[in-house]
Amino acid sequence: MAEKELAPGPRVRLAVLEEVLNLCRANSLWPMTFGLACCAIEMMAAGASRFDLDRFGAGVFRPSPRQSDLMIVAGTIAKKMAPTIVTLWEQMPAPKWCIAMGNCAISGGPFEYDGQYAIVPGADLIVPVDVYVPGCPPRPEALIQGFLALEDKITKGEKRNVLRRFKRSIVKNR
Amino acid sequence: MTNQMLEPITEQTYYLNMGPQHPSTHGVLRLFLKLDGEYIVEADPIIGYGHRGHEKMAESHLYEQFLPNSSRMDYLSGLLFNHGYVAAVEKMVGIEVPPRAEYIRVICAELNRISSHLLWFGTYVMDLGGFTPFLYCFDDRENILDILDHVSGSRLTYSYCRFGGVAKDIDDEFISATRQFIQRLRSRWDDYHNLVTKNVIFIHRAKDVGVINRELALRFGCTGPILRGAGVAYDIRKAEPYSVYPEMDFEIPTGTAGDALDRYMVRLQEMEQSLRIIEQALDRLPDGPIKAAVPHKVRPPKGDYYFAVESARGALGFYIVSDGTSYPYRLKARVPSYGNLQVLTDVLPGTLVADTISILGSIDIVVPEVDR
Amino acid sequence: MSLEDLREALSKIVDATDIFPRDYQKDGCVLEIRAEADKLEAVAEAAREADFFLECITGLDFTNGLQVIYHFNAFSNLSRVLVRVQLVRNQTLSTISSIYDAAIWYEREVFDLFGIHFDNHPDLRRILLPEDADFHPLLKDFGKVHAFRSTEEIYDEPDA
Amino acid sequence: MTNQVLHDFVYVGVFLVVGIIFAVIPIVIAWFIGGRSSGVKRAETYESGMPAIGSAWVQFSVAYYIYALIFLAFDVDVLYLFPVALAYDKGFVVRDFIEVVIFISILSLAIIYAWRKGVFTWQRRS
Repeated sequence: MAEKELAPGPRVRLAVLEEVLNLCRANSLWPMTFGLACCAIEMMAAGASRFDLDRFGAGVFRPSPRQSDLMIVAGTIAKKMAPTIVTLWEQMPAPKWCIAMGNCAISGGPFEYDGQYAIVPGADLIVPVDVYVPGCPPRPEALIQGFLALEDKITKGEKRNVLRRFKRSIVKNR
Repeated sequence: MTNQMLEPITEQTYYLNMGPQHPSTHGVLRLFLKLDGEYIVEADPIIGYGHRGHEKMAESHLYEQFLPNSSRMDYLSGLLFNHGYVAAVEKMVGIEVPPRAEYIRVICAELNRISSHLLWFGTYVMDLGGFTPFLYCFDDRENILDILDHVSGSRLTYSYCRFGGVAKDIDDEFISATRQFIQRLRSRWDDYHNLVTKNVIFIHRAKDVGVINRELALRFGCTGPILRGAGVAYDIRKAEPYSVYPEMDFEIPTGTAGDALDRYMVRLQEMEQSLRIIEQALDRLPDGPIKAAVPHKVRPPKGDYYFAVESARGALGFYIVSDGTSYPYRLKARVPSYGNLQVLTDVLPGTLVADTISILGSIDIVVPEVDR
Repeated sequence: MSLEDLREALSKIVDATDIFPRDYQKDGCVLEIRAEADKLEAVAEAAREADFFLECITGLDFTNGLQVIYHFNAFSNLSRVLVRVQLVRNQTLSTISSIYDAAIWYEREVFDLFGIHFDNHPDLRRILLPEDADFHPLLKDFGKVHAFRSTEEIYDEPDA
Repeated sequence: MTNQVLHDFVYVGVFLVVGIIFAVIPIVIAWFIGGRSSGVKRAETYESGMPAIGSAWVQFSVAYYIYALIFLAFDVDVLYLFPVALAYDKGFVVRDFIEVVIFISILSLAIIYAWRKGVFTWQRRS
């Protein structure tokens, strides 16, 4: 992918306002229903009753990219599907993040060998990825760990995310 | 002549991509619809967005290395695909599988079939607008995934069946959890029937919608619940008995009209039959080894072999051409969803766009299985 | 039994030497028929009369030409029939999509992955690969494969 | 025009201006502090990730137009109920209730008529 031209930031940056907005964005991520393969089933299981994503405000799966601010690339990216993924990414409004879920989205996973003609080995070749969730498919808990990591990335630190009760960092005083 | 001039020259048909990213296409299927208002004039399912090249991959990998691929084609009935592939290679090499392993395979295969039907039930009713059954079904499905996770280590993409048997023996905890699950799911049937089957909106959305009769199923090569919904009692477990299914007594539920409601009822009854199979298999579980002695690298003799298994979506067949080495010369997976999906090109024209969702949901396809 | 009337219907089309009974337990099909390319439609017509459905069409690539395998099966026990058509390198095959609609997609897939053309096919275009792909992946000279054999090495009995 | 009347119009004027300002300010704020996304396909119509083929300005069936008419029948109905709600139970409670019921039933005749004519059923063409 060409050197990623940074999306132009907001015209006026107010630090305190930005921080408050990030706190709200982090705790109400709206993912886009966009399952490619096996990881989509684990994403649905994460959204269902046992591993409820709604505990983190992220359970509202929006079908259209216009109303979502998180794209979860869950599954193998076929070469025929790659332009569509880029189109969907570009059609998402500004503060947007991307989780590459599963080994296929991270690096082609079990289908990457020399002589592979059909898949794009990794979502970061076509879209800027923020959080990688490894696994084949990753368990729903791993996806939730990915969500928490993304929330920390948005609020730039777990301690600043005052609205969150689940501590991700195992080490006490990281 | 005069009103000829007034004739407005405007395009009538409207092209719509029910495209790769759509909540109700269960994966990356693209339905290219030619619409006239609400009615579909022509439907062309365009596939290939989930194509990974399994068959090319098989030609440069050992038989053992293709094991994980087999359950990633149709990840909802991963264990059934696993069982199909492993049984095909065993038949080629002539490995004798110990009875205990056969029983374990049947128990886990039927559990996997139930979990696939439960997921279909949840997403189908969610496509038609009801969100609560989705949560009920995933709650039940998580129980099955725990049971299978306990014994095979993975929730969705299993490599539990190995050449000559299974990877790990089942213990009492597995058996008691399965028996508990059977009781629990049996108590759920009337919940599901009250919640969905007796719901008048669901009946209106599913009755006489997407009628696929025997002749259409024969022309398009549809198998599985679609064929049984049309009234044909064709099930590979009875037509070409394999493993220990001949010793199990179970019926094959069939529908009459072949519409979406019949396919729905067939799948629900199939889940009950699977519960019966699991119960009988648990009662007659023999002791003994769980894996036969198998050479490290399996080397089937020359020739071509076809082995069919009943997956949750229909007749799954593995056609393997072997050249005597430990690499398959050609491996073709005859997947049921390929034929099941193609029937849409004949069923959809003339129906409403809203019916497309109901028909596609009732056919229950998995896209990476169609695309291989 | 639909298999019997298919067998004697076929014996009228293909000469008897090309019909081999096969043992189901050993390799999954009950009957194998070796048909030439021009007899294919007649065989498919006979299968359709005998109430068989088209299970799948598979392409095979050998050093001495290509092979297309048609599997027919019936809604009854143990009745899978295998029809083998031997082709030279870029010989075209006639379509059977007018008899079996399932063949439309199967033939498109064989064309897409092997490059075998089926003439008077309703819309022969790629089905799995992107439209602008210019290669046929399952041919043995594409990409990495383990071996490239000839038919004699795989099937013991000499080619009829 | 006595200044009492002019005085009343001031209220209306102020209400109008505040309304407009109240609408414009969030747009302006969003224009300043909102993030901006970039990309070639950003402004294209979203059609499940595919480029839209053909235009949407085609002739479509009249059934949609009838749906709009029926919606209008009830929408206007609600419009008239606003002033009624203000002057509802100031004495004559029973009379007002009956009047409103008559008013709504007459208007809902349009819906019943359309229902009988089968406007709401979409026949499935074979």
